[in-house]
Amino acid sequence: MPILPLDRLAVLVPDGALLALPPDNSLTPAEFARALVRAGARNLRLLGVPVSGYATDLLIGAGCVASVQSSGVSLGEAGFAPRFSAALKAGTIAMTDATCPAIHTMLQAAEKGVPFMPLRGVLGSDILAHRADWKVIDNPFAAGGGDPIVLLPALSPDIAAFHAMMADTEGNVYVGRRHELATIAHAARRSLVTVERIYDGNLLEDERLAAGTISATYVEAVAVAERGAWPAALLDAYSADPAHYAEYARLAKTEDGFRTYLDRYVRRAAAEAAE
Amino acid sequence: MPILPLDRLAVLVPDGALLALPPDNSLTPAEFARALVRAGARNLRLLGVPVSGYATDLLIGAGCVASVQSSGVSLGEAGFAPRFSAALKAGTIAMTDATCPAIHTMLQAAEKGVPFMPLRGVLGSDILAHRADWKVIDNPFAAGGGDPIVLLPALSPDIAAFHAMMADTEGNVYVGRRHELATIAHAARRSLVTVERIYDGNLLEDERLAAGTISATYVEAVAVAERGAWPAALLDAYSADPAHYAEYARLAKTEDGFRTYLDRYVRRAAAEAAE
Amino acid sequence: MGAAVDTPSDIRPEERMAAALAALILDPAAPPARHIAVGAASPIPAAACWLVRKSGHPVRLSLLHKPSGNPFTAGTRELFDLTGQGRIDLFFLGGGQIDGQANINLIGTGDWPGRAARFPGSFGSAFMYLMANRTILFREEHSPRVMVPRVDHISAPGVSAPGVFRRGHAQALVTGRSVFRFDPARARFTLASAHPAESAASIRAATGFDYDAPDPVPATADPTPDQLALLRGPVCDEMLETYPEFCRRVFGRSATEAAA
Amino acid sequence: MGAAVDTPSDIRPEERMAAALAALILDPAAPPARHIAVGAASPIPAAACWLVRKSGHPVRLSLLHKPSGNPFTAGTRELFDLTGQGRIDLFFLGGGQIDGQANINLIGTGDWPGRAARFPGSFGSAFMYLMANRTILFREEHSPRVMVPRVDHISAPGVSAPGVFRRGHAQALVTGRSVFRFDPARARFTLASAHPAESAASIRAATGFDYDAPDPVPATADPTPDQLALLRGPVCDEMLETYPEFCRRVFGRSATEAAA
Repeated sequence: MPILPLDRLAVLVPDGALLALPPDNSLTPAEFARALVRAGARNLRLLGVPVSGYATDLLIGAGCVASVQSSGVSLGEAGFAPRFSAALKAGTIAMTDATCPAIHTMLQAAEKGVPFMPLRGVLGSDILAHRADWKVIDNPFAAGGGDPIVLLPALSPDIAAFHAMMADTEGNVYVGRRHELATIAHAARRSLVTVERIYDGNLLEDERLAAGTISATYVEAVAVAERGAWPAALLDAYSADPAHYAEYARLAKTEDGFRTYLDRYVRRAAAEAAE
Repeated sequence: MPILPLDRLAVLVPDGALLALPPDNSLTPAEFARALVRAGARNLRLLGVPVSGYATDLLIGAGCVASVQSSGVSLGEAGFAPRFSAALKAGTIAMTDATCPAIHTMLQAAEKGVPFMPLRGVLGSDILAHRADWKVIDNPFAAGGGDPIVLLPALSPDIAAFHAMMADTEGNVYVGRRHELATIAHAARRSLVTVERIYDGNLLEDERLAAGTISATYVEAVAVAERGAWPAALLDAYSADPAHYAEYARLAKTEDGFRTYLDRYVRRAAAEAAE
Repeated sequence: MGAAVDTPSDIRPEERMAAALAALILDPAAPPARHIAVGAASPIPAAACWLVRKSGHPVRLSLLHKPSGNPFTAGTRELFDLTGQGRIDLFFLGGGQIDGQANINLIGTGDWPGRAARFPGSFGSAFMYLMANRTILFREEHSPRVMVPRVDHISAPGVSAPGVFRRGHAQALVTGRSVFRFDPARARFTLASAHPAESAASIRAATGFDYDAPDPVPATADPTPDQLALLRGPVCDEMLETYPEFCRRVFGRSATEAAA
Repeated sequence: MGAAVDTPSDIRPEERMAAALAALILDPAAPPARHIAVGAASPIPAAACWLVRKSGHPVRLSLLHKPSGNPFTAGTRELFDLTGQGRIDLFFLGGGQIDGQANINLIGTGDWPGRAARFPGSFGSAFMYLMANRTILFREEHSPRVMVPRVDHISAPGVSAPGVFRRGHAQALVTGRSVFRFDPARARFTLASAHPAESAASIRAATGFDYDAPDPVPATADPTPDQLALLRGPVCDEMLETYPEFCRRVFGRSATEAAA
């Protein structure tokens, strides 16, 4: 399991990949998204697990995205996601709406290696009416029938990307209490992970750390990206940066403002790092 | 969430309860099983998650058990489970055979609140032929049909019992890397947990410990039972006791020998504790 | 400290909504709320829940977006699983549009998926509304563009067809102007109370959907001085980490102040 | 140290089986074994896997019952999920009975569920046999009561009906007397080699099911001195924690010795 420079990790994402991203409150790979912008990723099909925030809006604004499947796209307290809204209005991205537990369920089906999983609820929602890939059957276990239930197909992202606290040199990565990240990694064909730092030892051989560790079995490559979730929070390591969210939300309201944001925080940072 | 003496915890299990027990290598509540013997539990319906060992054999030998559902009953390197085999031959317990991932799946369905979940494999096994509660449907997502798949019903144990490393006074319990215990707790109506010790603080407020913690939401009551997994191992706290397994296996070969075991290790221990 | 919140008589609209929500949570006619979950971006319901708890009621709170010390170890999935298990007694939902049958629209207006105006999306509503034991709807803006005769798109339905597995429905709708009760059998709201400065006529004018109303319309009770003290003190303390902007705006307090 | 294992020429049956399994794992004609899982109570397959790895092949091993440092954080469930995902290339299964169609019986003999003789149970076999990319069957006892014309009960089927989703089949069967190859298309075993002191006739006499056999029957290769040194040294080191009794019996070493 190689430990790569961040820009080498970003180019492992082929154009058109179905890329699963956790939301801003759960190990979002924000710096990796910025690296994807710098790498010129194209036609990405983003999957919010189960919702989407800064990274998704940034990638949309930078023209990297063909479609989004998510249960919600927003910047939290900073408001609606401006580049998402603009792209949707302009018709430059396709949007597939879902509901949070449905996304979890589709990934769990892939994790388990079954073609589908059922989910209660959802019936009567127009989301269902717009999902030709979701089916309704009569619950075969209901005596007498007449109990409709939704079946959701397994969904295997081409790539899962997230920002973990640390990785060891085996490629095991520490996500702490965020066990839903393990399901994303299990369901995806490949996982690309940024981390704050490399752990000296084997995470799975420490009983305390093992409880929050995802096995290297699922991890294709790792890159170190310090404060890689910024402006989002990372577990107990650092808090979110609401001022930066507000700045992003303000700039990204317009195409020009978004270009300013890219120059200021995405492209310049790389140029400085290269010096 | 009360912290009770062990004998008070044992009497919370009503006669006839469907009681889920993890196996010997995964936080088995061995001392709790001995307390159930002392409490005179009756007609328990045991569920091995996904297999069964010492605790199940002990409860069967002591006459506490009406039925067992499991994917395997054995003492590991110490051989077959003698009281289970004798009871099965005598016809004093009913046995429902399963296969490990099917038991996990039935609990995951209960965890998720869906009436069933599919599982690949199993087709062609005589286990399926003997499970009137398992169904086979044609995969609704297969183009053209002709793809049979097994559906398993949700299974909610009345009680899940396991031995965790520690609990806090809120009732959160630490199981470390054994996340499958969380699914048992989520699926069961009530969880009764023995622990090595009480943790001073809130397990969920420590990011490192939270990763291996099951929320008090699922926990009805806790009792302290030091070395409560013995003769099984407990995470990295202590190893299994193969000599004791061998002694159990030898004594439990006969009804008389089993009585000797009960006197020596189950009843006498309690009498001594009461002195 | 913000000068605007120095006196109890200066009740903020958010505080009034929180107190109204708290009264509904504790409604003795409703099933008990032993375990309440609060979703993302729901500071007013979160304040209401903390108010209930700080008032001495032993309710279990699961706050979805609390960054640290939250009760979950699988993020939102654990909330949805808990709800699937029937363990979540009460949840809160808002809506970009809400109609008279208690349908909510978090998708957008105009052609699917919100070509006229896009809302953030449905989040877990399509599941939670059917699977939580009860739901309280809330929305600060109470205007004809939000309270519509019929939502453009249904994120989650107010009532379900016979045979559809459903645990609960909307108990009530709390807005910046009033409180409505919802009767799922009739799929219809009844005005329960109007906030100060509102009237039967002003509510009717602000509401795009039809509903029943008593005559006269009762006034929504003010938060008590004790409630206001709790909201501005210990409730705000609990919320600063998750909702810094809300706490600054409503209570005039900042996270840096708390940390200092 | 046990005196019985001091010289390389004194090859234990378990060592021979482990070496035979190792050769099958590395069979260039089989799909690559990048990730191998070993179930409970399988010390000989575990030894074979460690032998492959200690011989320098970069295979990923998931040892189900390794008490500490195992790769899973959800116990056996993670193994089954991994296998469901198609990530487990090779698994091992034994059988209380094994028949000529490679069906295995871990339930028991006589009326269901094993009224004549009860075996421990099917464990994950009913799933793993269909979902792992390949399976190697192993059983030390090679006698007509184990190798039967038809198993009394099928824990897991050797072949499946057309249309049944199945990733892999038995590659081979390794016993204390011989190695068989399995052809799923014909649902039939072919004798591949006989261990020393066995013959075509002795294998035929010990086997209750019909099978094909070459003439003459090749001899199973001895483990090389390097392999024996690996098995008795670094392989045993890795296995002491999980299989103390096996290590004592086969390698004459105890866990206390290792810990000292």
